[in-house]
Amino acid sequence: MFSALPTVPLLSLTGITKRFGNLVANSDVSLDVRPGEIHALLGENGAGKSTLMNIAAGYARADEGRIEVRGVPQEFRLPADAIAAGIGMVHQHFHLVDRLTVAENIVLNDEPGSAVLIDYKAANGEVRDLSERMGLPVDPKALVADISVAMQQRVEILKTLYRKADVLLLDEPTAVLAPAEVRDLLTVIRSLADSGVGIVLITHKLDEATLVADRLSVLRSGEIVARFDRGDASPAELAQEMVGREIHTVVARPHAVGATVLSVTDLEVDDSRGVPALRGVSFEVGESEIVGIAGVDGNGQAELVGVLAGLVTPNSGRATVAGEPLAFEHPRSIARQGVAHVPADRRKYGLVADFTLADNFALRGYYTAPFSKRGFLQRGVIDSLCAENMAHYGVKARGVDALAKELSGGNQQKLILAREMFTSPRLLLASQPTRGLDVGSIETVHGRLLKHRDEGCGILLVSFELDEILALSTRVVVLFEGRVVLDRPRSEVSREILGAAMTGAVAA
Amino acid sequence: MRHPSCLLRAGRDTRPIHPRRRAVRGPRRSRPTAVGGVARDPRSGHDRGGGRVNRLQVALRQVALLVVALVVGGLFIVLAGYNPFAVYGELLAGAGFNLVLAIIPGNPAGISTNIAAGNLFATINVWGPLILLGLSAALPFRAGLFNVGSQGQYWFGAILGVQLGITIGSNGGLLAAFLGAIVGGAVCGAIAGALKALRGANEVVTTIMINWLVVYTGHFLYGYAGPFANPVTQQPVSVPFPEGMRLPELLKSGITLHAGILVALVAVAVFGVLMSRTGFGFSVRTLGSNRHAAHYAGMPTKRLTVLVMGIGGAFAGLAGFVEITGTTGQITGSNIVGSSSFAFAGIAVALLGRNSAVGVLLAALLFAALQSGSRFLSGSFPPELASSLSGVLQAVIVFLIGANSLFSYLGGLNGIAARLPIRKTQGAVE
Amino acid sequence: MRHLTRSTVTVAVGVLIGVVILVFVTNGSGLAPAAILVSTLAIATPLLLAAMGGLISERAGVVNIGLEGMMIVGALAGFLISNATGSWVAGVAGGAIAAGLLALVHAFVSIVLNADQVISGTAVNLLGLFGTEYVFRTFFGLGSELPAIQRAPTLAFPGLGSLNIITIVAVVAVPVLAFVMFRTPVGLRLRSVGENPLAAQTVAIHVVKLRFAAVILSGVLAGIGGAYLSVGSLGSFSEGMTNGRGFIALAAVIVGRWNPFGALAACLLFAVVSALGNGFQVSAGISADLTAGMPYLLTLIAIVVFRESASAPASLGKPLR
Amino acid sequence: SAPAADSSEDASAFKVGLVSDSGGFNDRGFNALSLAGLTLAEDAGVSFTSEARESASDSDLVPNLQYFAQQGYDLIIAVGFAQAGPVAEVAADYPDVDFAIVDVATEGDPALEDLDNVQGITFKEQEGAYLAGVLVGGLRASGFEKFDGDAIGTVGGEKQPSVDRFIAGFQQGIISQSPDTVLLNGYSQTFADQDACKQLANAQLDQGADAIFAVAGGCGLGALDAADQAGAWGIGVDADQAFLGDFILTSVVKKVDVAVSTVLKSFADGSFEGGTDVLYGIENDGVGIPAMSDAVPADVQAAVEAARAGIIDGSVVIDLTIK
Ligand SMILES: Nc1ncnc2c1ncn2[C@@H]1O[C@H](COP(=O)(O)OP(=O)(O)OP(=O)(O)O)[C@@H](O)[C@H]1O
Ligand SMILES: Nc1ncnc2c1ncn2[C@@H]1O[C@H](COP(=O)(O)OP(=O)(O)OP(=O)(O)O)[C@@H](O)[C@H]1O
Ligand SMILES: [Mg+2]
Ligand SMILES: [Mg+2]
Repeated sequence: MFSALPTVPLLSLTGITKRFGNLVANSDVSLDVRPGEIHALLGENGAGKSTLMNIAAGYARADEGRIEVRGVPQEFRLPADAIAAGIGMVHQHFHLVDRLTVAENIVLNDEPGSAVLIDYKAANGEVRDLSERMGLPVDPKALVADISVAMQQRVEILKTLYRKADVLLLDEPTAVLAPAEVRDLLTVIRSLADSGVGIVLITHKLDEATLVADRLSVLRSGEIVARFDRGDASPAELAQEMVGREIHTVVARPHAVGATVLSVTDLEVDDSRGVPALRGVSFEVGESEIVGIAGVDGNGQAELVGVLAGLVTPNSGRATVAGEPLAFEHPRSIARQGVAHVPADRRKYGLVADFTLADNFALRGYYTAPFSKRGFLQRGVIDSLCAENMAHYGVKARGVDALAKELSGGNQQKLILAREMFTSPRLLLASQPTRGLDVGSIETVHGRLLKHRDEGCGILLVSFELDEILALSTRVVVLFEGRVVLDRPRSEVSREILGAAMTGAVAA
Repeated sequence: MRHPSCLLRAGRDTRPIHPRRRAVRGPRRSRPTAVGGVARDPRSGHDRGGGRVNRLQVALRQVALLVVALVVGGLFIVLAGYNPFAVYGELLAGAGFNLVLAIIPGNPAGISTNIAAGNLFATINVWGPLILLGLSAALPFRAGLFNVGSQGQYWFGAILGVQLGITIGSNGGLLAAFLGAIVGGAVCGAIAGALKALRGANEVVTTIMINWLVVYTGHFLYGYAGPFANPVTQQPVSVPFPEGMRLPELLKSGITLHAGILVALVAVAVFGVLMSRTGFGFSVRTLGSNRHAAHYAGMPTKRLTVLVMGIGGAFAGLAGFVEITGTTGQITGSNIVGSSSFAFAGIAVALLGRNSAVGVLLAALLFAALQSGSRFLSGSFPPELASSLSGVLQAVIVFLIGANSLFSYLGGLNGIAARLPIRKTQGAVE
Repeated sequence: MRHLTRSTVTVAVGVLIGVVILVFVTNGSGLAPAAILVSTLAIATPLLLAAMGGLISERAGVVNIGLEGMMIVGALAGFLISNATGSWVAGVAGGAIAAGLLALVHAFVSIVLNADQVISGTAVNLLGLFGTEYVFRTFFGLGSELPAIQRAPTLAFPGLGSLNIITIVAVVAVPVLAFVMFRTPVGLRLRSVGENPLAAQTVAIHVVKLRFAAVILSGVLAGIGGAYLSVGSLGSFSEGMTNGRGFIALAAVIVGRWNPFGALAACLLFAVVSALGNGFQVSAGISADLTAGMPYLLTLIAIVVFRESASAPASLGKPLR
Repeated sequence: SAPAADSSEDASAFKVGLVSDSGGFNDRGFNALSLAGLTLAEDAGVSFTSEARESASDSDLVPNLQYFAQQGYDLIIAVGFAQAGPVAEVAADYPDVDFAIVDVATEGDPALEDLDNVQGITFKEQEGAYLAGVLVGGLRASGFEKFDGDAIGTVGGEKQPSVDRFIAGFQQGIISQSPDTVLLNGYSQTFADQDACKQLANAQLDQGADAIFAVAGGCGLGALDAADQAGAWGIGVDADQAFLGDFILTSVVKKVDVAVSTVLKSFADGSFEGGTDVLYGIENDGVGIPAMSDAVPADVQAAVEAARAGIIDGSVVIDLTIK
């Protein structure tokens, strides 16, 4: 199959340049995908990967450069043009209509039936057939709002396949998946490629990339800086190309655990639909301790952090911080008890996109000294504090008056971390702190977390990345269906034990 | 691409930095312009490229919009068969703006300073309540709330204020009316805020419904033989607000200039300071930009919703106070029914002024000039068309405000402004 | 399908409330149930048309608080054109077109220029209110006698009374719209555009075109609602004659949770209370202010009781980019 | 003093300013008629220059009045009861300017009665309406065509003194001829929303009304239309509304235009007297009904004439309470 690669690529981008104001997001980038090939696109946050793919899929227009599909020059004015040319894109943030069913989402705009009546039976049938044929089983009648993230991703892929796309552009498809789900997805991608589809895969997980990709291209500051064939580069080499320097994986050194900071007892919580999400959870976090909460998404992690941060109301149970009862439902009181929170959804909760970095820095403490005096904001103090903390956390930005939405994901995350650690909290709730970040940023964030641990801060780390949990945690807690099924020191667990516990196979 | 001084790598010390003794004054900031509570995202990258919107550019744009509005309004005038230049000229004169000409030595234009001053006073008397109505929409807008209830808040405030004032009488009656109007307006707004906060009720609808309820209540109270109607004259009008208790007169040139404008100026200053300098303003802006983030940050979002609608209502109530104790001196049931344009006026002023203190001040002046000036149109234009014309002009202006990306769409003004030698303000770390 | 089951419940509740009110309350009003029904439908007609319009626009993701302005423009244009052509059909069509044109401006400003839809809607209302006044006075001056125009005919229903043909159109529009919205491809696409325009874009739906069509159609329907007043019901025009009906229609859309049957129930609730209010005022001498305010009070209560929850189209009011 | 807006007329001409109330000049009621009064006076050869200002809301009243006073106008005519307070305020400041106020009596109003530059102009609407009532009641009693129900309806705009005087007089006129008539009355609480008036009238028609008297300005057109559609009689108000169609049985005319024109005449010939009230009734032809056609039976015509005479000589006293 590989020897028989046709010479004409399915999709080829040549000399693509894209500017946003003064910023050059893509500079003279060329990239092609051949039938049956998986082409990995790697790069730091903000390197221009998504921008390039958006251009290839008709969401944005290049300032310069050419797009060809099977050797035929194309001009994409709208995503519709790219779809017509057989190009399907799956965005990192899904573009699905929550309140429609899976089948409705997939057949949308190409519905079976007549022009005046949708044939729902046919739609559901076609979707079921397609999904089973492709190894991506879904329930056609389920509402998208009710299915898991992994399912939603299948729907996205099926959407493109339903439209007979033979080029798939996947933007960080594995960022939101649990390890087992990642394996499944990569298998499906491989078999799709083997059936002749060309795939561009954007990912920050370099081992995945080296494992599955036929070719790898590295984008740095909008330019292609390296291109490898399968087996020609190790993850470490790729990382170095991406960041332009050497990356060291952060490894936690043991550290003595102090007195108990957080104690959770018999916590019971319902999720937003009223279904029990936590069913009697108890555990403790000590000073200078990182407790990693492992588990597949949807097993109560979000609710656990929500309750501890004051955003979700528990049904019953207790929690204390340094012996004091936690002020449920009062985010501000909880913050005053010394609890900081890096939320999983940074765009929704962590930042105000239209605010300046300085204002975002003041978001939590704006009402009190040193940010405010007698109710009046101290602008100068806020600005200088923000600037100094940004520098120390390595936040790259135009200045303190840049808008938060201008920052890349990694820099946004570092800004949030800087803000949350500003008050020197006793306890940090870190939820998915490195989701969507590049290796360089992950290194920085991990380094920070360990430093804070060493300084005495207790950290509750929620992550779907087993590697992250294993690298940082002092103790590991596994949540399964709202229950603690495992709670052991790091030294007593392995990848295998955790993997088994996460599927509910081991009792605590 | 990125400012070099920001390319600092993470250093040795990760401890958070606490304030230095001498806090550095940061670069001036422009507030995010979340008009109507919906984050604006102009389709052009121009605004984003430089990071912040150039003030001169904004000002130029607003002025250009006004010019376009005048041209469109001129078409209306021409279509009705009149001369737009003459009409606009009289409109300006009617607003008293020709007083400027009278100051030219020798007064070559032959302006009657008395009359021009009187007209200007009339304009200023309208300006005050319009500022207050503008604030009543602007503050909620900043919090992402749309207050269409200015009409109800205005009247509920006015009614409570006037009745309190009359009851208390000459000793402190005016102060009582002032406080009563604030309370009345605030209660009326806070109800909508509370329904929003507690029941998730859409404030656009609730404020409209509350408007009607206040209107019919007011109409009943001051209706024929109503409980608050004038018992002596038997007319469906309130007892006149006593002469000695009215808002103080500042100046008089035929037309009286009363102290309402001072009330409005204080209010707009309070609003400005509140929004840009205080923690309260910060939390309001956060609420308006990202509700979830406000909740996450521990801001009392429900209380803020009630408070913001309440304060917005208080501004509207104050407008009622100023108008009744300054200009009309009475409340008429039929006037309460026919006053639906109050809410629109406030919204239009807030939108034109981009919900900022200075903006509201200027926008209110423009609308005051339109309203007051059109009242004094004479000769060149039939009086029965005058008030409709000023309404049409206001509508066109609001349309164009909404379409503030019109020029970037047409590719015009931004290009022009970009070619002007204006230094872009660049912020930098350190 | 879920939508239909929920809406069926809404309708059932609405109708039940209506029947209960009718049965228990008619005696006191001095009106026969048939008369109340006819009166209710007449009062509901312009509200329904505008509400269906608002619903379409909002389902496509574009806030339309400009219904009131579109209605009054429809009313005036309908009157002028029926007068000029001598044909009520031309009049209603003219009203629909004029309001549709105003809606087109709203669509352009809010969809192409990405303006704040609330601002644009406010401008539509101002322009409608003052623009019609301006034009009307330019045409007819002051106090002059208005010409008699041809109006939309009424159809007699034995045992019930006579209903204007536009009333029948309005009532029929509800199930038709519900069908289109929930059973047809175009309805599915429309809803997807209002829920998640980016998602719609990923499957090659032309979001801008569809939103334009929806907003213009909403203007057309609101315009017919306005023309009902001038060309259908009254055969004349007066300034401000829509008197806030556009806002009531908007409230009905929200109370009815963006569902055609829900909006129908809300409009009927408002109308039946108004109709009963008229009856009570006349025979029982209850204060006119009380009967006039009652529908608004009940709408307010309905909003508070039937929580809006998360039923608003997810992308309502958000520009595409 | 200040230059006049248009002073092309001869120097002896005096200047008149007219200020509407918030109903506006297009109210199809007394604001419109006041404006027409200026033309009427002009046609009658009175020499004056004039300017009219519309008040969009109560907020415009004082500034409009002050403007005319400041500009040196000789006579300012204010229309509507809402202007009583504003006129009192401005007239006190400008003792040299004369004011006339329509629909307000200065006597009994503590703010106005001591000012000797204000003349009040009021109408005894009930007298004209009584005649219409006698006509309608008489026709009804005589079994005239279309009178086949058992009730007569009255639709008011807002509940106001002058509106209620119309209604009260009308009702008593009916009862005087046809005592068993059921009297239905309601208010739309708006002068603009025609359909509201129509639905209200429909409610009355459904309850057996065979004639509708609309006292609601522009809104009343809707009530009259309801009568037309239902095959009932309509009775117009303010001006003769016979142009609406054959279903208009009669109208209660309130000659505001005549009153305004009369004030101008009196001002021109120097007989204008501030500090007084002018009252228009049947006697001085300020209110009334248009001439009756031959279709009206002689006995009914006679009853109407008798009522007219009775009102003038005081033998008919009209109570101002509404049934
Ligand atoms: N619409 C836009 N306007 C202005 N700048 C933009 C826009 N979209 C992207 N950028 C900028 O272009 C650069 C490249 O962004 P892009 O989204 O392509 O990065 P990426 O490689 O996908 O990053 P990540 O790994 O975080 O997903 C970034 O600096 C980003 O801030
Ligand atoms: N309107 C914008 N202005 C400035 N920067 C933007 C804008 N939109 C996106 N960006 C930048 O583009 C980059 C990519 O955004 P982000 O990482 O959140 O999404 P993504 O990984 O590219 O996912 P997707 O491919 O689904 O869009 C970020 O650096 C973000 O800050
Ligand atoms: Mg990306
Ligand atoms: Mg990303």
